[in-house]
Amino acid sequence: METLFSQTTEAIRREAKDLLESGKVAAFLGFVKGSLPTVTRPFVARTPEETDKLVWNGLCVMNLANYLPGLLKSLEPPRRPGEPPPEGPLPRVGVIATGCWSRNMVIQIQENQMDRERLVILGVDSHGMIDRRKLEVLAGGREIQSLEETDERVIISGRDFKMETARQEVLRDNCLTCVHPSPVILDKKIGPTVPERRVHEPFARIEEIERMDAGSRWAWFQEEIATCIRCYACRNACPLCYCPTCFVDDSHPQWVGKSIDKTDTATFHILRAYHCAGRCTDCGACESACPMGIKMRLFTRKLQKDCLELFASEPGLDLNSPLPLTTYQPEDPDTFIIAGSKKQGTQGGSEK
Amino acid sequence: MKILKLDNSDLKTLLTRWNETRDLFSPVEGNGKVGWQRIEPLAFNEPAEGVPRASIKVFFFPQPETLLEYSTRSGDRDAYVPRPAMGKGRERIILGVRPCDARSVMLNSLPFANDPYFKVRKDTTLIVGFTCERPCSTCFCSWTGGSPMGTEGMDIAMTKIEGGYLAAVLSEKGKELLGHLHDTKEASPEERKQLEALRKQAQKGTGPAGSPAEILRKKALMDLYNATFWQKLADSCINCGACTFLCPTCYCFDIQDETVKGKGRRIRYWDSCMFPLFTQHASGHNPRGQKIQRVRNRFMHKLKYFPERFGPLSCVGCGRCIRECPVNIDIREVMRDLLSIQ
Amino acid sequence: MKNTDQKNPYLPYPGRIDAITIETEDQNLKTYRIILEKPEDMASWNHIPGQFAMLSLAGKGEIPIGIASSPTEKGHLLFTVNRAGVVTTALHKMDVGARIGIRGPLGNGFPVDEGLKGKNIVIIAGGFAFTTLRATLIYMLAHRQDYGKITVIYGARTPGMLLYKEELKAWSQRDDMEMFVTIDQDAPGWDGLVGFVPTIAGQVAPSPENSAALICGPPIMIKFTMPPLEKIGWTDDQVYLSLENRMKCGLGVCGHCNVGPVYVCKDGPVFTRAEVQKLPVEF
Amino acid sequence: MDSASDKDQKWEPKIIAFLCNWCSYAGADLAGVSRFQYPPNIRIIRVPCSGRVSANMILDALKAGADGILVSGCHPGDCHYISGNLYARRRFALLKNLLEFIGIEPERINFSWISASEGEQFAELVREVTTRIKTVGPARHLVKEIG
Repeated sequence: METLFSQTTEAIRREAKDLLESGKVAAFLGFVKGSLPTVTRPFVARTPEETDKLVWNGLCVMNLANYLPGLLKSLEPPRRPGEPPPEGPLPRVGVIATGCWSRNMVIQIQENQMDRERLVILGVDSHGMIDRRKLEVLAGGREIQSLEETDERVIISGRDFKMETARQEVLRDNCLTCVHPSPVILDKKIGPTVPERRVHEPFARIEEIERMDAGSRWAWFQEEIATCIRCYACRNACPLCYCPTCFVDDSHPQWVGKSIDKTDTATFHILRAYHCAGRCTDCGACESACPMGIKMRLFTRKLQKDCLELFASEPGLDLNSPLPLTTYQPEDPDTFIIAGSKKQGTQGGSEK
Repeated sequence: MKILKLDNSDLKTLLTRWNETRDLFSPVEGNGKVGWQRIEPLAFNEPAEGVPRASIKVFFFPQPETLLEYSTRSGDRDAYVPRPAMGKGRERIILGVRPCDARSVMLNSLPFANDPYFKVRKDTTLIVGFTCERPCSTCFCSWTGGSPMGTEGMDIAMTKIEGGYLAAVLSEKGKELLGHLHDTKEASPEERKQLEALRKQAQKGTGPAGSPAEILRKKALMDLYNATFWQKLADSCINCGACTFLCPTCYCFDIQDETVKGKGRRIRYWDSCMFPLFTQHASGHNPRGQKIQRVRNRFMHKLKYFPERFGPLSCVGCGRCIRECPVNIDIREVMRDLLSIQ
Repeated sequence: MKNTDQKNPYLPYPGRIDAITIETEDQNLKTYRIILEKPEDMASWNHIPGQFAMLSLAGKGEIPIGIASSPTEKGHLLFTVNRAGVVTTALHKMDVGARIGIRGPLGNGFPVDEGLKGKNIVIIAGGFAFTTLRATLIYMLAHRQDYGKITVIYGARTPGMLLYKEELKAWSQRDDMEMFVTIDQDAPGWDGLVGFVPTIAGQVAPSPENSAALICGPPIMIKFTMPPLEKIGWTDDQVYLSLENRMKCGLGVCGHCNVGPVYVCKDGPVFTRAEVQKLPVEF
Repeated sequence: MDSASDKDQKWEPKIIAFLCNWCSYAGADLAGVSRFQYPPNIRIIRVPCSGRVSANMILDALKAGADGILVSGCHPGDCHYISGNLYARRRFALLKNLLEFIGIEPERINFSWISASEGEQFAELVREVTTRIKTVGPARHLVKEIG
C-alpha cells in the first residue's frame, strides 16, 4: 500500500542515488530496515547501489546528526594532529533531517563540530516517530513479530495476536509535544509539509512533577533511574555529546563513580542532562536508545522549559542566534539570588 | 537423572520452605521494566515468555563487587592496609532462570576459574531453571551450543507439562532442595517419555549447520579480523555499552578504589570494550582508538578469541543484545558473516 | 577465611618504600626500592626478569610496573615509575617509609632459563623501557657462564634522561660485555655515542648466529630497529619484545589488555616478534 | 530513634562556599578583619570567578557530604572579567531549578552577590544561609556512602 512513508522512501532513495552517482557526496546517511520489526538501522550508503536499501518510516528514531561529525572526519584524508586540512573542498555527506535533527545540526555547526558546506540535507517534515516501548506495552509482553504502518494506523502482530492502533497512541512522548516538525536548514525538501503544531500543554508532565513536594520529587527521580545500568546509550545516542573525554571518564578529579551506586547514577543523570541545557532539541534519541526504558528525557525537558521561560530561548532554530548559555542579558531573572541583608530576594527561579 | 512430577501446590510448599533459610529471587515486572528482585515465596509466577531484560550475571558478577576494604583514617593502625571483603551471606535461589542464562554461568566460570569472589557467589547461589516451551524469534541458543530444553548450569530444571512440572534433579544441592519429595514424587515412565520427546524436538535447531564455535576456531584469525563487513557495523554502532551490560556472558571489568569518610574499598565493576577508555594508555595512546576496532573486538572476543582459549562461544544466544541494541546490530548476522568467510 | 586470603589474587603483599632515586633530569622517573613488610613474603618472593607487578596504593588504585630488579638481588624490589596517571602521580608524592602494596609477580618474563641460555644476547632499549631489561642484564651477569656474548644498546633523548647512570658506567667498564649508550642529539659534556638506537643497532649488532635480541622501547624505535637487524640476517623468532597495554587485573580476566586472542598481562608481556606479527596491531 | 535525634540535634551543617577571588572572597576577608561574627559552618573555596564554578563541582561537594552550597560572586556589572558572573547567573538558574526538580531541597543550593566592601553583608549572608540549611537538616540525597 502506498503511504506517505513509502513515497518518502522512494524519494530519498532517488535523491541519495543521484547525490552519490553525481559525486556530490561521498556518503549518504540514512536508515535501512532492521532485523526486528520495531527497529531500523542507521546506515551509511557509500555506493549508488546501496541506496536501494534505504527506508523511511516511523521507526527511524535515532538522531542522524549524532553520526555526522565522526562520519565527516572519517572521510577526510588522514593527517597528523595540527596539520592543516588539504586545499579544496573536503568530501561531503548527504543526510536526512527532520525538524529536531536539523536543529541539532545547527547546534553542531554553531559549536564548530562541522561545516554546513559539507552537508547536503534532505529535509523531511516529521509525522512523529513510534515509541517501541509503547508497542511492547500494547502487546502485553507478547513478542511483536511484524509491524505495518500506514499514515494513521499501526498494526502489530505476533504468534497468536494481531492488534491495530492509531499512530498517535504509540508516538514517542517527545513527538507528541513537538512544535517544530520541519527542518530549519535543508538543501532539498522531501515529502509534504507538516504545519507547525500547537500543543495544548507542552510541558504538562514537567508541571505535574514540579507541583509535587521535594520528597515526592526525589522519590520519583530515584524510581526513574533505579534500573540504570550505566551503559551510556543515552549519552552515545545524543548528538550533543561529543566531548573527547566525557566527564564520567575524567579521573583527576573523578566526578562520578563508575559502578551502580545511588549517588553516582543520580550524578550521572543530573550532569548528563545539565550538559544538554540550552542545547537539547528534545529529539528523544536518549529515551529511544535506553535499553532499560528510563525516561531521562524528562530531565532535559525540564531544562528546555526553563530556558524557554527564563531566557525565551529555543535552541537550534537559527544559525545566527547564540545558544542561551553562551550569552546573557543584563536583565536576566535573578530572583533566585540571595544577597545577604542588603538585598532580600526570593528563592527559586521557577517558583511562583 | 532423577525426574520428579510436581504439581502447583508442591511448588508452593517448596518455595515456602526454601524461603525459610534462603533468599528467593525471580524476574519481576514493574513500571514496564523487568529486573531480578527478591520475592516472597507465594509471589512467584511462572516466568513470561523469553528472557527478562536483565541477565542473571549480576548474581555472580555483581555491579560492583568489593574486592578489598581498608580504613583511610590516618589514626588507625592499619590505615590503608587492605583486607579481602568476602561476605558469604545467605544462600540464594534464583527462580525462573532460562536455559541460556543458566548456561552463561558455566561459560563465565571458565575465565573466572581461579576467582575466589566468583566462586563464593557460585557456591551460595542455586539455580532453579525453567526450560523454554516457546522460544522467541530473537532466541538462538541452539547456534551457540545450548538448547531451549537445556539444563546446563541448573540445580533443578522445571519443564511445564499438563497439570504441573517435571523437575529434573541436576545436582546434589538440587536434590537437597527437594527434600522428601525427591523420594516420593518420581515421574512416571510416560512422563519421562514426554520430557524426552520435548528435548528431542528442541534439538531441531534453525541455525547454521554444524557447530559455529568449532568452525570459527578453525578459521584463520586475521581473515576474520580483516573482513570488510566490520565497517558497516561500525557505521551504525553508537559505541554504547547496552549490549555488553545486558549480555550474560560479557565479563570484562575495571578495578578502582573508592574512598568515602574514612572508609575505602577496591571494587571491580562492569566495563565494556566498546568504551574508548577501555584500552587508553596513560600516555594518551589508544590501541583501539577507533570505533571499528572496538566493535570488532567485542564480537571477535565472543566468537573467536574466547573459543580459541576455552572451546565454546562466549554467547548463549539469549538475544538480549539483538532486542535492545538501539541501532539494531544483530549478532546473528555477524556470526553468519564470519562463518561465510573462506 | 585465612586460607582463602592467601590465594586471593587481588590481595597485594604489604610493603614499604625503602628508598627513592630520582632517575632523570625532568624528575618524572623515579626508582622505588620496596621491601615487603613480612620477612616471609620477601624471602619467598621470586620472579623472572621481564615480569611485572601491580603497585597498589590503597585509595588510589593499582598500576602495572615492570620489575626493574633481578631475582638475584635479594631482599628488595626495584620499580622505576614514570609519572603519568592518577596512581603514578600519587606515588611520586610519596616518601620513604610509606605503605605500598605489591601484587605479583605477573606475566611470563624473558625465557632466561630456557630459550636464551647458551645464546649471544643483544639487549636493545630506548628511554624508560630499560627497566625490565636492567633486571635481565643483572640476572645474566649473575649467571654469566650461561650466556654467550652480551651486547647492550641503550639510548635516551639526552644524557639526563638516561636511567641507572651509575650502573651504566660500571657496565661499560666490564670486559665480559659490550655496552653502547647513545643519545639522540649531541649535548654539551657528552662524550659517548650520538644517534638513534636503530642506527646504532645497525652498526654494532652482532651476527644473528645463535643469538637473541631483547628489545624494549617506544613502538617507533622498535619499528625502525627491525630493518637493520633483518638486513644482517636476524629473523622474527630471534627477537623478543615486551608489549605494554592498559591492564587492570593482571590475571588474564578483565579484558583490557587483549591483543587479539592473547592477554598481554598473562600470555605476555614478552612475545617473540614472530608471535606478535600474527596478531592484530592493537598495542 | 533517640540516638538519631540526639545526633541530629548536635548536627551542624557543613556548607561549601565557592567565593570569587575579586569580590566575595575579599568580602569574607573584610568580614574577618572587621570582626563581624558569622557561623563557622562554611568551608571556603576560592575561585577566580563565579563563572568558574561548574555543576560538576557543586555535585562533587554534595557527594562528599556537604549539607549546603553557597556560590558567591561580584554584583552584576562588577565582574573582574566583565561578564563571568552574568554567564554564571544563567547557568546557576538552570542548575538550581534542575536540582530542585529532582528533589533537592531549594534551601541547600544558594547563590549570592557580595562585593569586596560588603563585609557585614557577607556575615549576614552566612548567618542566613546557615539558618536556611539548618531548617532542612543533614543532606542525605546525593551523599555517597560505601558499605
